[in-house]
Amino acid sequence: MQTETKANIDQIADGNGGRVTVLRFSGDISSGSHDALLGTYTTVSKSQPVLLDFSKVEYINSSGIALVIQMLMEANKNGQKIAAFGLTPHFQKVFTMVGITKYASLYQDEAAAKASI
Amino acid sequence: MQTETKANIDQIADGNGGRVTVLRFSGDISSGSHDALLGTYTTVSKSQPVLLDFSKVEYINSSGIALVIQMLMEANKNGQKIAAFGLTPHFQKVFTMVGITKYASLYQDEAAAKASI
Amino acid sequence: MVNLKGKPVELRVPSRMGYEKVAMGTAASVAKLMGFPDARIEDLKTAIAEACINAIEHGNRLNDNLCVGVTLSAHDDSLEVTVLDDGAGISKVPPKPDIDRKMHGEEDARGMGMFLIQSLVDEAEWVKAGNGKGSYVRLVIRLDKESD
Amino acid sequence: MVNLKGKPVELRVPSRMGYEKVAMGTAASVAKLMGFPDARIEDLKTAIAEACINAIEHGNRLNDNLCVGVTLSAHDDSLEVTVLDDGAGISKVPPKPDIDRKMHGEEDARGMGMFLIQSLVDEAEWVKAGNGKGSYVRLVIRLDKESD
Ligand SMILES: Nc1ncnc2c1ncn2[C@@H]1O[C@H](COP(=O)(O)OP(=O)(O)O)[C@@H](O)[C@H]1O
Ligand SMILES: Nc1ncnc2c1ncn2[C@@H]1O[C@H](COP(=O)(O)OP(=O)(O)O)[C@@H](O)[C@H]1O
Repeated sequence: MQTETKANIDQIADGNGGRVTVLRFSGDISSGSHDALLGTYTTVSKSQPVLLDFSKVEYINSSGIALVIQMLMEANKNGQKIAAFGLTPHFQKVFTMVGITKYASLYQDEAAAKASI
Repeated sequence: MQTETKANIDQIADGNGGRVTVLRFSGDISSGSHDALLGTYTTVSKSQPVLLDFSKVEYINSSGIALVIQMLMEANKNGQKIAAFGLTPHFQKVFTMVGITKYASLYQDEAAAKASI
Repeated sequence: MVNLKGKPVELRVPSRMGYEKVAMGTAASVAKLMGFPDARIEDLKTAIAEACINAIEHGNRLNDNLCVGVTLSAHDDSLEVTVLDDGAGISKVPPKPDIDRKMHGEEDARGMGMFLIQSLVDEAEWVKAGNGKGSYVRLVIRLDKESD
Repeated sequence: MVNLKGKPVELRVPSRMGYEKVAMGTAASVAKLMGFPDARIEDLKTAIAEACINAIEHGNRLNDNLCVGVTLSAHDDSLEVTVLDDGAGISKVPPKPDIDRKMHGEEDARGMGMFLIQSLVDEAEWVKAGNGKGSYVRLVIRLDKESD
């Protein structure tokens, strides 16, 4: 009964001649999202920054947030910069409560996230 | 536990030198909407057309539709033209099912409704 | 999507006007989980609201010591809903509302709830109280059926 | 707004992941009826989702022959929620999650549900099974309390 998580991988220009990977999620971010989050992350280049796009995500629970943390752990090990955008004000608050903002900044939209990277 | 119905009365130009009354509803259109619908209707000029604005209405049930029908009965007696706009596709379908469209046309938005009057 | 069958979702709300919206919210969530398209969820919400209003008003006569019961059973290709009250139920479905008769005062402006229920869902059946059970209306909305 | 008190709203959902969304939908509808601001309804939805997920996963161990029970009692100035399962319950609330320990693999990445529940509502109390009753968590969210 869990809604599938979809993940699309985009490559965008960072505006300074570099490239940025954008992981665009849709559906739910929950315990069923292991492959969509961690599986997808293993396939992306570790040499350029990653943006997580949550703007099409309808539902996030704490098991899903745990998967986001595991992704941040991997990125941390690789010394890779990650930022997120498109979270609703409510989930910005929730992400802040659990401390994720210490390891990934949250931005309103893609433009703001890209500018920060 | 029913949400209040609010009704605002606007006067707009019909674009041909005439005036049109716009009754703008918000909240619920239900059995508790008697005064907001029929009470408000008694106060408006019977010599100019009336537009019913449902764009801010969140919930409509069959008792509320019955009050709309009673308003149309009054207008019919007064030979007054009434049209409605701002209904969701679902409630356009529901209004059509009960036959209201025989006595009041439904339009997408205010501009279309005004142009028709 | 995984196996949808299993125990039904059960809801009980007090017999007070407005609480039909809680049934709408619950039903919409179940239908969304089952993958119904948005337009069909709107149909279901209106049908359930009308069924609950009737149970609150006619069945339980606004006595808020009585509850209206709603069950939502997810089948493979349909959602089955029952709305239960403690009244005697109805023997027959009233005639289709006639807008011309309403507009000329020959018929009550009200009396459109059961017609809407029947028009919006794929099956609607009213069952009178019996065997110590209350009266209920049983609705079925099919997953394949496109909203029109 | 009229008298909100009276019988609680009662919901039962099967112990299957995803059904927490039905509880979210029901709770959101009750809170909206009571006049809670949207941000506070979001808080309540997340808290109830986490409570239901725990009841489904830890309490009822994903046995979908068991139901999770939710009651929603509207008081004058608050909404009281209980989420009930058939498990043994918990003796004490786990420590606050530590993001640094999580990031360094010294603590499970999971284990944030109860912390979120406590952070998002005004009162949260876990009660262990006893007297033939199941375990439950009782949440209170107050009407005056602004979301921050
Ligand atoms: N649950 C019920 N219990 C008893 N009588 C009912 C019930 N539902 C409907 N009825 C009867 O059927 C009639 C028609 O219902 P409906 O079409 O919904 O219109 P309305 O409720 O506006 O009268 C009601 O007036 C009532 O007499
Ligand atoms: N309803 C419950 N019944 C039994 N144990 C529970 C229940 N809720 C929580 N727990 C216990 O408390 C722990 C912490 O729960 P929580 O903070 O929600 O994180 P998580 O569910 O991700 O482990 C769970 O791992 C479980 O051992």
